Amino acid sequence: MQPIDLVFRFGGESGEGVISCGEIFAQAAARAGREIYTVRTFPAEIRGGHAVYQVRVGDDLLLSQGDRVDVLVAFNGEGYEKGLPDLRPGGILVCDGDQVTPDPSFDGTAYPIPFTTLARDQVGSLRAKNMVVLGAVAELFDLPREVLFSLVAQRFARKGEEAQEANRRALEAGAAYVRDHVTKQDPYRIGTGPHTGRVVLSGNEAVALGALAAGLTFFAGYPITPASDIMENLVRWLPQVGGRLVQAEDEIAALAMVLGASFGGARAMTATSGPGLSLMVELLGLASAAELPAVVVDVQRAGPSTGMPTKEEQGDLNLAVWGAHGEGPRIVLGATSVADAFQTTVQAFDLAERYQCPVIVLSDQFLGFRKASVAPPPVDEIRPSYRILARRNGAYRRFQLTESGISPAAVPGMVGLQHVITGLEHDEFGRPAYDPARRTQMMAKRARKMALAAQEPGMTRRWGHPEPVLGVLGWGSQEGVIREAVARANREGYRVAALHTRMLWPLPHGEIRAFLRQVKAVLVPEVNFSGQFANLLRTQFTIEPHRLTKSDGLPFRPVDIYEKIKEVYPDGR
Amino acid sequence: MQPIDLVFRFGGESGEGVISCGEIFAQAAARAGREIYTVRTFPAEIRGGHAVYQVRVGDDLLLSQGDRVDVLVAFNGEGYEKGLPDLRPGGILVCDGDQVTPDPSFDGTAYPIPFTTLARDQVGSLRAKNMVVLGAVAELFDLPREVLFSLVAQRFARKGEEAQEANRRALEAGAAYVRDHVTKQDPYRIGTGPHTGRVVLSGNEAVALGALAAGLTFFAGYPITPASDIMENLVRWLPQVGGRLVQAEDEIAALAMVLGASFGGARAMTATSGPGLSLMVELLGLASAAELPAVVVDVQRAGPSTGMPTKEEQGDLNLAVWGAHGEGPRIVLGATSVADAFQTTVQAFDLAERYQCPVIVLSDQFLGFRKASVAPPPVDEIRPSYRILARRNGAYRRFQLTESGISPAAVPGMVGLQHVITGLEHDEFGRPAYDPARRTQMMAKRARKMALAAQEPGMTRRWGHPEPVLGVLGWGSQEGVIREAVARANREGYRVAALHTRMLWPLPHGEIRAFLRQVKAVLVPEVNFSGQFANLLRTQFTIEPHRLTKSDGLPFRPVDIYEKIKEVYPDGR
Amino acid sequence: MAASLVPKIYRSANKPTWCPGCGDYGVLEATTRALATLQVEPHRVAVVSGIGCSSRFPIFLNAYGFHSVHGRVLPIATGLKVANPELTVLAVGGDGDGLAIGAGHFPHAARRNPDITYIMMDNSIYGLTKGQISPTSRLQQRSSTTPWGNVDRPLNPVAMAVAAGASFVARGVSWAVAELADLIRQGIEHRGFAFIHAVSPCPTFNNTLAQIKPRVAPLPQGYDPTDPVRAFELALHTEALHTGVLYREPETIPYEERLAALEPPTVQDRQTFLQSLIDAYR
Amino acid sequence: MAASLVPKIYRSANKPTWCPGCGDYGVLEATTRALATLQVEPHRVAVVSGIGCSSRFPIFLNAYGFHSVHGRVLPIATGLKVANPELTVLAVGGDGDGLAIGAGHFPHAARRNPDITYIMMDNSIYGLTKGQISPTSRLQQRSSTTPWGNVDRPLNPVAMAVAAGASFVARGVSWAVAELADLIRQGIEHRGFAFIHAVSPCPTFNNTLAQIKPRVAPLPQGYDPTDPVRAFELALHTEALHTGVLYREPETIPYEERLAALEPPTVQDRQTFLQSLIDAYR
Ligand SMILES: Cc1ncc(C[n+]2csc(CCOP(=O)(O)OP(=O)(O)O)c2C)c(N)n1
Ligand SMILES: Cc1ncc(C[n+]2csc(CCOP(=O)(O)OP(=O)(O)O)c2C)c(N)n1
Ligand code: SF4
Ligand code: SF4
Ligand SMILES: [Mg+2]
Ligand SMILES: [Mg+2]
Repeated sequence: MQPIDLVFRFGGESGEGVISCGEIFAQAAARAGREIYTVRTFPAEIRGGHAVYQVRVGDDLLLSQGDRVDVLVAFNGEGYEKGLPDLRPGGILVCDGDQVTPDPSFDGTAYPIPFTTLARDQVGSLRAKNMVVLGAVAELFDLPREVLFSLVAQRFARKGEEAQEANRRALEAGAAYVRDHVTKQDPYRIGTGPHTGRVVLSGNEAVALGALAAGLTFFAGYPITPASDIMENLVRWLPQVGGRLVQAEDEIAALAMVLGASFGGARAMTATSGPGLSLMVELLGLASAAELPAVVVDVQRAGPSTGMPTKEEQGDLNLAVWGAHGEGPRIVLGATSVADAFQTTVQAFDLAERYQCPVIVLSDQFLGFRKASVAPPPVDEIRPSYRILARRNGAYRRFQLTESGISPAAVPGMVGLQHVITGLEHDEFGRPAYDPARRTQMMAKRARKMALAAQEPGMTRRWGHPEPVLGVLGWGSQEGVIREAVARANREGYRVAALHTRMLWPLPHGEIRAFLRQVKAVLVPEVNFSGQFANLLRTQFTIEPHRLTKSDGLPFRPVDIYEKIKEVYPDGR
Repeated sequence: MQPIDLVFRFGGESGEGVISCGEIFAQAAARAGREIYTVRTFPAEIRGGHAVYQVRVGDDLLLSQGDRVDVLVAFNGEGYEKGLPDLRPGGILVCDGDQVTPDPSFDGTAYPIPFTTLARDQVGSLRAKNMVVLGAVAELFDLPREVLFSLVAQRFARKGEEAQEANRRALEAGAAYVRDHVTKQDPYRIGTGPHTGRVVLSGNEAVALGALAAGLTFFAGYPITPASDIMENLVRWLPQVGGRLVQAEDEIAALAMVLGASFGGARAMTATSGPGLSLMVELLGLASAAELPAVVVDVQRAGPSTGMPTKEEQGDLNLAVWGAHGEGPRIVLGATSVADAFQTTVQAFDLAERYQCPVIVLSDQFLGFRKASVAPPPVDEIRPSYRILARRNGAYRRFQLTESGISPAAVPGMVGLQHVITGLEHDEFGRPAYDPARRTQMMAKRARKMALAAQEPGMTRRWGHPEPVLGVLGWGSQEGVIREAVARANREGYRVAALHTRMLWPLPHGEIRAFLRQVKAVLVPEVNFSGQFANLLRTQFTIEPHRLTKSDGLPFRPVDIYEKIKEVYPDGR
Repeated sequence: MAASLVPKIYRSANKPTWCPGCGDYGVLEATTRALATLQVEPHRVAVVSGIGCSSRFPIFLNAYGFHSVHGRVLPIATGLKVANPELTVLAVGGDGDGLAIGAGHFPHAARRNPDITYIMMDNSIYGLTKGQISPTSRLQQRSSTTPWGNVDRPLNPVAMAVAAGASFVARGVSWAVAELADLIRQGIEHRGFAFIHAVSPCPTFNNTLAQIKPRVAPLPQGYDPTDPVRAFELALHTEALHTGVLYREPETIPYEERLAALEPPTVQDRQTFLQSLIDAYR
Repeated sequence: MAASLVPKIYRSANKPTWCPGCGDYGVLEATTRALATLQVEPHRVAVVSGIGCSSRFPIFLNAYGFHSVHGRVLPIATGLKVANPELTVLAVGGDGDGLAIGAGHFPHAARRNPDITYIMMDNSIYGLTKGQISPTSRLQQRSSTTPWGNVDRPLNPVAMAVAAGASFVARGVSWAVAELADLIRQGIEHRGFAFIHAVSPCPTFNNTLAQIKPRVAPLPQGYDPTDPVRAFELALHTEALHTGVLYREPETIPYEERLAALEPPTVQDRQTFLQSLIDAYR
């Protein structure tokens, strides 16, 4: 058993099964005891367009998809052409020999294999091509055969014996061709690794599991890429623990249902993407004013407008933080990795209930769809709080002015605590009241909740040099990439540290301030056009950060950030 | 003729005609050649609650409602009690003698007049009470009788002879009582002044007139306080010049109709308040991405959520600037005064067409409802641009990459320029396209438009000391108050200057930067909780402004700002 | 509990702020009577509303109330009922709230069929915003937004409810309080979505009482309320405004029960289930 | 122009990206045929759509196109038609686009009656987002969001259109292209809001062709399309899916013309009018 770190990319026409080929490959590698980290892109069109699935297989904790591709698996000419620029010099190409002839100048190792012919002639179906590819790649890179075959059998268990048989034949056709006609010319093999007992999850799966573990009892949502599968998982799970899920008529109805359920005492949540969050703005304000717990997950995608539904962007931070007419309490969290997506979702419910306000969780396309091998989430240790409840004791004041700003709640059905909640400004009893003094008190009461939330512990993570000259401030799904870039910079002698902020609003002032005090210069890398997090930081801290932004629909590579660190590094190492 | 500066406040039960009494009083004073400046508040409930109308009458350009009340006209006990704290020491009280007995400690001049009795006994209707009050106040403060009577006759022209007669009798009953039973004990009189030829407009009226003058041809809207009367005026006017107005089923439909009309070549607009703007967020993004001109007026009211619909707040700046998933071009303007509301609306159309993007105009409850006497708007000088149109010349590229970022448009009906616009990311032809390079170009193209807009001239106004130590940075409807406070501070020897920003996004960097360079300290006064403009400035400029904020539903008084100037003034005068 | 819950018990300490003569007083009175008839305890009642004069309703009731935002009363009430099926859930609001900004939710509440009673107070005007036309305003009507007369043809709430598949559709008028109370009672007792079209004039901005009163008519003799086509036909009548239960689906299972029936045979312990899920991801 | 405009002229250079066998191909073909029959020049046609597989439609047409956001096709088309009444305006989209997120706009477009032809491609599924139930999915249907079966009762688009007062309501199916083309032609010729319910199966996520085909039936002999009650009754039929013009209002004035008719006798010069307004504020 030998430590490895290899990046495989599968590329081809959407509809050819590129994605499922890559997914099975990744999961099989994880079952074989390797760490995996995948990235997935596909076109928004149902048919047509270029699909890519990238899998990094390794033994260290994998923090990013890596900088370059080691093995390019090209299903067709487009997969070859679009993939080539990212293939490392001397890299390995596995391609459909029926469709691709590598350029004479290609300097790596090429394994052309007639995938199309094999599928057509030996399996009798062009649709089996992706399984042929899988069989060949597994054979070529020594992915344990039993693991692969049993995984495929398990995944297609419901498809019937005939389909199972076709799959086996296809895998075997690929493998046999490699055994019989290909001479291995590279040293790479997956074999088996030490990391057994891992689970392979996508960010969206981690969110759904986190919600379930946090005690979710009600979900309403409206389908939207790339968030739909959170609902699609929960609808299978929730009824099995007595919860309820409604596919709403739109996002406004979805959040409205969530607020109704929350008023009724449920732990309630919805999940959407940018266009849906835009539609929820008015009701988010209602939740702030009426002091209702609610969790809203936004799996961001590239905007503006419909934008690029299947592409990456951290473009909704502005909206999540500032998207409200008037001002009311709201918490915004950023999920940073697959493992963290679970934890952050759990925390979102905890904070929503404790502070009685909406909590927005920002995930994104890249995090939502990529799979990683992670330690099994600690589902049995989770005990999120529930909103503090009132006792019957004189006339009930739902919006009682307290020192913390948090007022004991009452849920319909509780005897004698009838009251009205409203989005109108109100007095302690919930009655509409506009006089300046009371209004000022109510605004201050709600704001006190946020001041308290800003002190929640553990809302940043820090790593890198203990006495840094340059500080990298990041958020959300770019955590791993930043971490990898910082580690590399540290190895190269740069005194760099990173602080990753998990609570984006209110900002954890104490921890950020302490970090800023240590560093001479600040770099804020984020996947959006203007540097939204940099702007947000500037509203609270007097800094002039270097910005590293991009909005081309792709996440950062570690090297992007590493190069920028070198560029902006304040003085010699 | 003697220069005057008097603040009258009318206060009483909503439904008693307090507002219309104050309005007529103000307009009559304006016709008599005085400058006027009014403030109006009323409860959201149809019935019940306290209504206040305040009128400042003077000869200098009136910049604010003033700091204190000189004359309090109390329709009932609540009007007396709520008004008293603001009445200046030694001030004048006119009250309904049937309902109010001034406190023995009252140190001013009191004129109790039995308004209720007079209305009941001499006019035969309690509903006439407000006209009785008006007649009495006019007589007491020498508001020219002919002006008043002809104005009332004109306003109620459509009500029929009987109502007219009742009005006259009511005015006369009030006037006669004063003549016969009241001894004038104060020196104040309105008489006639020099400012003839003025028009009396509210901010909302100025917006509607501005839109009409700018060539508006299509309006769609959904009623909402305090914006409804923009639509209510336009629906009377627009058909008379061949335009069209639709009352939509909601705000989303309203903006959708506007975008449809704009695609069809119309100059199109909607008007709303915070909750409506929240609902428009998704479609604003579509306008950015599809590069459609559209004007959206937001007459802000106090939030969050339904909040206080009839109260003042500058609380939607965050939403107007940052309310979008992803990032696209959008311009935000702030109307600063009644006269400026006209100009800003005209400019909004000009910018929307020239930059082919949505333009949000922020007004607010205070500005929308207050009336001021202003020079007649120059309706005949206005020639706003129209979007640059394409010529037929090869395959038409609707989103052509140009240096300015602005691409020649085509309107349906033009021969041979058929094309598709979309909120998806697209290539120059408008076809969906997601590849990273093209995407980056399109984002940059759209951003170039904003870089250009940031250089629009005249987007700030400056006054005060030419070599200031303290700079006051303001926006929106608080212009007059700030100006008055700065003038006072200058008189007191403080080197203070103010820069008022009219374009809030993109910020006019050049002018702001130059101003910031001059001053040692910055004060940002605004009517919202957190200091939204201060935050916005901080995202672009490295400053640590002093903030003066309030969110009690009322605008600033000049003294509030003056006191803060003194407090934060960096060093001795 | 005996008959101890008199209508007055369902009124809160907050005096209604409606104008004198507003139809909504009658609807409020009818609602408290219906609740008293059913002897449902105030803490088991939850009333959701949107925004409008009529939507102030919950503030005047002694019950759990949610005065929300404009147009979202039905999805909020649906979420509430699904999450807390024990409650008696009322949804209330105006014609603008329900048929303009809320029009998209109406057919979906109807087709889902949660056990909610939805009382729409229809004054054919926007009251709270001071008198603009609403979706049920008549053609040619003048208002602050239709100074030249209304050109939008009115919507027919009853016909729309039937078309959307509402399982109980009734109409009452605010001035016939006893009948209205009885319709609301039937609506609450109905197991499913009950739509009560409560004609409730606004004397301040659209005083239609005199026009409507003569048109009010009972249902025809022998009327069969289980025939949707007949209900639709009656709803289209222009000369008569029929009051009573226009449509009632004989057998209907409320949404929350359908959802509950979906569950796999045994609802599992959450921890056990979570562990099994985790294992499936290995 | 003579008959020079053949159907192909209305196709853009962009090849449809729909799956093989998608019903939307038939609707596209029918639309180009209808346009060719009417010989309306491409630059006088504007097609608005929402978001969905079906909403990609304008991209494949040679006309002015507005591929907008999910659910807002009708108010966008209404604004376009009112602002630019000379255009032939088509609105197109899916069942989710029009009946879920867009449900609030449908009755209002119908009652206003702008001269728009609205083609709803109904596949009873969300195609673009890969197979969730839609408002017209049948009870018990399994999908990615209804693994236990659908509990939401389906909406009936034709019944809802009639109830909302649409002045022209027709149904066609994507595989009967000639009939569908003729219905679209009639819809375009109809002066007012024409709703075309185009059943258009999605072989990828909800292949209903085999289930639906046997149920398709013509209108009964002697059917009178001017009776809304009869149209409603037919729409409720479950055994038969009637195609043809189910409802047509004999005399109808389009919205944009009603709005134009509102104007005071003479439309004034803008400057003159503005001056008179200013004077009124003195
Ligand atoms: C999003 C939003 N848009 C507009 C408004 C303003 N608004 C409040 S109530 C109302 C309509 C009231 O009419 P209706 O629902 O018929 O109730 P009524 O007052 O007639 O009882 C409107 C337009 C709002 N509060 N929120
Ligand atoms: C505001 C918003 N919510 C959700 C989506 C995601 N979405 C895109 S198309 C679609 C539904 C498609 O179904 P339908 O309208 O029936 O069209 P089809 O694809 O079936 O032709 C959804 C939910 C979106 N684009 N915007
Ligand atoms: S305005 Fe009309 S609806 Fe509102 S309270 Fe008054 S009478 Fe009732
Ligand atoms: S997914 Fe369905 S609706 Fe979409 S293109 Fe494919 S067949 Fe057509
Ligand atoms: Mg109403
Ligand atoms: Mg569909």
